[in-house]
Amino acid sequence: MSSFSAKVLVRSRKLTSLIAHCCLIHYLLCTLSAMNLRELHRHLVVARRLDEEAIALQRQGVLPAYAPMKGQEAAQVGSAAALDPTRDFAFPTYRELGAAVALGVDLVGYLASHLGNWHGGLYDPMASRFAPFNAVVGGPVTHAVGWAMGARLDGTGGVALTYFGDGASSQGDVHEAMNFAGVYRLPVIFFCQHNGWAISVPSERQVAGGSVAARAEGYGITGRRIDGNDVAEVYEATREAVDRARDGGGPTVLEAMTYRLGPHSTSDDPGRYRPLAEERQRAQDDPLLRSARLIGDEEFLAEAESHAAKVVREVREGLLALGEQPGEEMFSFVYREPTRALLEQQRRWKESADAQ
Amino acid sequence: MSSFSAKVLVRSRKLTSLIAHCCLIHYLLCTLSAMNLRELHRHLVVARRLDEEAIALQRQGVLPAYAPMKGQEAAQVGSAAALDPTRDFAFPTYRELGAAVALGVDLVGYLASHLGNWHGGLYDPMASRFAPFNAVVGGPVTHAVGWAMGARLDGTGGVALTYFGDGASSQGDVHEAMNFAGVYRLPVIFFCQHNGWAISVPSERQVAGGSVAARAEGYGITGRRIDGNDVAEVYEATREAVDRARDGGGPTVLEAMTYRLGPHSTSDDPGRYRPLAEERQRAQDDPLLRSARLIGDEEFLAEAESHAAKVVREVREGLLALGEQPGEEMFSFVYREPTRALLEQQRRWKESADAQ
Amino acid sequence: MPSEMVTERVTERGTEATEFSLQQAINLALCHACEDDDRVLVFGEDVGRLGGVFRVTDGLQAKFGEDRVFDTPLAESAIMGMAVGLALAGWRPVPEIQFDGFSYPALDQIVNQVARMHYRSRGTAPMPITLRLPSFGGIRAPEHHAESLESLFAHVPGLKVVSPSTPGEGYHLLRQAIADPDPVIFLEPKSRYWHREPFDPAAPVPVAPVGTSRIARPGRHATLIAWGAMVSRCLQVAELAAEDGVELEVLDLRWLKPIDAEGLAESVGRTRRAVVVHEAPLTAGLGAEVSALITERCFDTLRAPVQRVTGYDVPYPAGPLEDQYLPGIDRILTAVQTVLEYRRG
Amino acid sequence: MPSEMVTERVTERGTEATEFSLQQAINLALCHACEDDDRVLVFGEDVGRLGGVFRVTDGLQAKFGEDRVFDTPLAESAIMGMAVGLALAGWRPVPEIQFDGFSYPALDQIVNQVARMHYRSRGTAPMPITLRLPSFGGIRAPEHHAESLESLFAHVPGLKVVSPSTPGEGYHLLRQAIADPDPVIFLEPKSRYWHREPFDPAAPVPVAPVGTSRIARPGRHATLIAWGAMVSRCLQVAELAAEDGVELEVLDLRWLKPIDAEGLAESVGRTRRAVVVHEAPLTAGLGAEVSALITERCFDTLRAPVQRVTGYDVPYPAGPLEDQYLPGIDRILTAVQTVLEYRRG
Ligand SMILES: Cc1ncc(C[n+]2csc(CCOP(=O)(O)OP(=O)(O)O)c2C)c(N)n1
Ligand SMILES: Cc1ncc(C[n+]2csc(CCOP(=O)(O)OP(=O)(O)O)c2C)c(N)n1
Ligand SMILES: [Mg+2]
Ligand SMILES: [Mg+2]
Repeated sequence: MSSFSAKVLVRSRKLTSLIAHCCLIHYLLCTLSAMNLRELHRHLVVARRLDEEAIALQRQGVLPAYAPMKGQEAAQVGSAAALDPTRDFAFPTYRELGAAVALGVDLVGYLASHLGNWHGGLYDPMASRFAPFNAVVGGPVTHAVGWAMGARLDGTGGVALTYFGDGASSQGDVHEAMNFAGVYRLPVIFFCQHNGWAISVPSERQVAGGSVAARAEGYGITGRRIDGNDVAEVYEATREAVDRARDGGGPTVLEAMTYRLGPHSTSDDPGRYRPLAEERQRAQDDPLLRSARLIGDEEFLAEAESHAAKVVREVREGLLALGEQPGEEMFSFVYREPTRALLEQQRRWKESADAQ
Repeated sequence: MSSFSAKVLVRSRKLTSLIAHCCLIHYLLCTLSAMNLRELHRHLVVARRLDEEAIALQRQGVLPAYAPMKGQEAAQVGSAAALDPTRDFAFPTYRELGAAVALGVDLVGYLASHLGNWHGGLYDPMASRFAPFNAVVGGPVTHAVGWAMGARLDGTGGVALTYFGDGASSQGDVHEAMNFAGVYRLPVIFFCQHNGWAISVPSERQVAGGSVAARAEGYGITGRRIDGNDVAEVYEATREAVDRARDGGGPTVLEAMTYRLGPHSTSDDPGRYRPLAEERQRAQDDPLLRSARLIGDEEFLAEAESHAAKVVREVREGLLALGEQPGEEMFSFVYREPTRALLEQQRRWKESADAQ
Repeated sequence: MPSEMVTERVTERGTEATEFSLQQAINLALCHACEDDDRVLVFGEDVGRLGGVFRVTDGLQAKFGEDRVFDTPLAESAIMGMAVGLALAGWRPVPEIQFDGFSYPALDQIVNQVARMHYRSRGTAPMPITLRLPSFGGIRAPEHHAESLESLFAHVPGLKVVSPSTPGEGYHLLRQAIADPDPVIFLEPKSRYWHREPFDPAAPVPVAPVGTSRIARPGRHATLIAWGAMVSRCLQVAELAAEDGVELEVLDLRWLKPIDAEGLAESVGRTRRAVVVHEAPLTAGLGAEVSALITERCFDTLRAPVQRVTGYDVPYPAGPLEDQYLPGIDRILTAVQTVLEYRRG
Repeated sequence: MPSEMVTERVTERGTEATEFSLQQAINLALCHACEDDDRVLVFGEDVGRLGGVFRVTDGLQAKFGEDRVFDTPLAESAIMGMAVGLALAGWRPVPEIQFDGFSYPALDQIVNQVARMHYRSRGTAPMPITLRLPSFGGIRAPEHHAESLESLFAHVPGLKVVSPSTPGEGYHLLRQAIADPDPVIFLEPKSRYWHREPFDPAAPVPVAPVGTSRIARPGRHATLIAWGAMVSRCLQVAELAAEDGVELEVLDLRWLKPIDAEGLAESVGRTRRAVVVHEAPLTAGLGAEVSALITERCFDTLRAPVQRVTGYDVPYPAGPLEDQYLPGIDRILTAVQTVLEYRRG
């Protein structure tokens, strides 16, 4: 038995409910066949290196700003990898690079949002099964609920997964969404990355009671707190929730405990609100080191790094090659067909643009 | 021992937590001295008869519309009576006649809202410790949280109590309010009247998980479901929550299980969405009959009825005597001092009013 | 029998002109939209079993089932957020928010999500949502049940906004709104719900493009501009003025976004005088936009400054004060007199 | 050292004119308001320990303690709802919403509660809330961080709305807003936060009543009307025009509710030509109200229709497109040319 499947067994022992035990064999089979820790690790490394590159690009003045996700790679990669991109759909926030990597979203298109080319990014959200970059905290959570209802009406077996943070859990929309999902028993996963901070506010002064997963019970839905830095655990837990949702078992709240190792964004200075020692201490629980240790195959690990370096190079080149969006685009996507008034405004814009 | 204090003992045995047991003596003392089932019953009867009168007045065309609270008298009276009107503050919805009765709010002023004289009613909310009539479902819940913080900052020992329904529990604001109250551990009571219906939607299709009180745990705050048709239980539970809040023990969610015996409002026809049999069956658990049975003193009960009849007569006369509000009032309360533009609009309004 | 409104009417499809109230016409439009496009979904608070507090969705759940027509929990933000998700999943959502004043809790979803998702996604995400919103005053309702939000919605890029003034308009504009690929806010003048007019839903009508206004009554001395319930009030005013030989044109703006600037300029270009009437408060109301558009286009022909007859800058009042708040016939006539008698200083 | 901004400045109270940025001036106004009235409370997301994402509340928590200056959980509706409750308990809340675009989740509380509680309570409930809202664009921010909501707020009876254009204005208008007994929406032009100007907070200033505008630069050929960040842009335009002998008056509207209709009429009565400039989209923007007010009052003297130079009717764009979206110097100059060269047809 590989060290990874051994680990699965250990984790599985933690599951005490009857159902969990009955599903063990099934899970082991899934885990061993469909899933691959090595593949997850490759995603982790791409996410980490690309995140680092984005910070570098911001320092070099290429990106006006960036929201790093360092430390959250396992939570994002593990959850997104558990989705079936032929029928599921993910709803990201503004800090979901790792999920984009695992779902195979066009990464130049994803980072174009931080480049300031287009707010929603330049990737195709419908084809990517990855909703447009969303900067409203809590905003996309109800979308996932609606999408899940649509998928169920169509009988596609599709599952929606929505990302949100510990800070976002305070928003009314998150409650409304969980309640709707509970009432209709929809195939939706509320995936909270509890990374300890919402900008400067620690989750102790944000999340009354301390746990977002614990809220699930109040809606009669399954809630589970997981180790968000353990990519296998995240993957398994999400897989379990996806399977349950597909089978008509309703929604799940997953709370991945992790830590935002970097600043909130490149404009932020965490030194103003948290001790450097905390960051240093938390940095030791590095999701990449954990999966690397489990894999233990130095050759593979080196290969993963060089693969990531190649991706980073390509994405960097792609970003640098991106021109500015043509001004016409301001007008052409507002409606399916521009209105007469908008065409007139576009005409005037063109005149003044040409005059310069 | 009177039958009522015996009942208190019985109820008390239901309390299993250590704290509850320690408080028993204290409660019995409070209960026997400060509280009086007879007084509560008098409020119940006033509320019931006035509610009936309001429906009659609506049928007679005096009130344009009315939202009956028949069946919810015990929940409202029991909770409001547990407040200290010298330092606490209640935040009603649009269906809180019973609470207004128990708090001694000017009832003509309260019903003036249904009469269509003034949306917020004509009573003085600050002096009455009863916020203006609020028609936004869930709207006042966060106000109670802010008020509670203000009271704590002032060290008055004041407690805020906010009313809301099973339907309102779906609103994002209710979640935000509970989370804030939990984070700051504020002296506020979230008093849910779970009356089974939000207009035509039964609470099974409204409240995922079935219980609003169960949500409290997710915020790390005390939650308790109580028999909302038992005025003594409601009083005691609220008293307990008020005492805890005053002592710095933080917020409480109380879920009073009751039933809206009438239509949502006089414009509503419950026959369209619920069987008459359900109403009939639920009507048997009448909060007034329950307290009357406990009191058992026919003479007193008759006296309570004649007291209520007197109040009803006075309120009816008061309502009929109310003139229309002068048109100037449209302008004079918008700001503390009317703006120049508003004075100009008032002048024009006066011209056109006088011309007619 | 109200609970059979849809089934009753449905049998009439393609028969002959009957008297319809606005409420019935909208009910019928919803029914036909559901029949013609099985991606249409109708949902909101109390729209299912009850058929809506105004019975506008009456009978639809019985006819189309609980999947297509359903009640939601009491949360307006989630209603609109769910609409976004359903649209992304390829459905055509027709949510209702029960009353105008309760659209505020949903405004974040409406402005930050519904109105922008198509733009944000560079035209890839479909967003054919029609939000039905019983609107405006005039029925002595409680607080928050008589609000006019059109200027707010009209300010938001990505939204379209429309309000019908008659049963026939209600039917056709709602069908047009639901068929439209963009999000449309459909403001139903609730004070007109019960007003009946003959109307044949099967009669072929020339489809006016989105954003075109309608001359409800032609005239040549001045143009009254209105929408929703104020159209019939302006028609009354025109009737009265005609007795004095004053021929007022009544322009039913219908689409409040995009606004028919050309139609306004055409009418006022002829009449050279304009009065705009709305229920919303004066300041930053849509009357200001109408006034500015007209002035920008007809500065030379205008014989008097455009007059605005509107609600006052006060919260919508209760009871009998609502008649004093709303633009009354006298106030409109006074404004007409002002534009007719205006002489440049 | 930014973290000592308040303490540093506080020692200067009543000393002499120094260079202040708008961000510092507002910080100082908050500090003095907290000193002068111990019922003032400052709260919002990240305003405490961090001192706000723009450092506008920097140092306040250290100086006034965690009771007076505190962080809230991330929920805008509850922030405003809490403000209502605190006001009812006799406090003077000065909440911050972190960015313009995130005020939508709080709009229900702002419109249905904050703006109406005084009215609803027949003048008995005090509601002296000042909502600070970093606003407008120009800093290449992410989506929702560059919105202009003034026409929406100005439409709501019961609210007052103000936006400063300079550090000195920022200081005095915020102190006036906090002292005002009514709810005030205080729109801070974030693109001007770092612009420094000499200003002496202790210098005695004649207090202009709420609702009065300010002539930022006198002129006689046309009036440019603006607020917030657009005032400095209009001053640039006036500078350029002056080179060609065109003397433009720049009117800083400041109060967007109540609007200074008299001030507008006075200025345009003299110059006979007006251009209004704002960042918000054109349709139903506050420029329409300004245009209508001017036309209503100056119809006879106006030599050309009031021109509006505004954002387009599109969602606020990203990156370099923002310069194309915002009213630029050239677009404003073109409008000036239009009003100057206009000849009646
Ligand atoms: C509705 C809303 N309010 C405020 C903001 C500003 N803001 C952006 S991120 C953020 C903190 C979010 O914290 P959390 O949800 O924990 O996510 P994290 O940043 O930790 O990934 C805030 C306050 C926003 N984007 N949306
Ligand atoms: C925000 C909001 N949405 C919708 C309404 C319309 N409405 C009034 S009462 C009601 C049902 C409320 O149900 P519940 O909270 O259970 O209180 P109850 O009426 O049972 O007392 C609805 C939908 C409203 N007043 N406010
Ligand atoms: Mg976080
Ligand atoms: Mg209820």
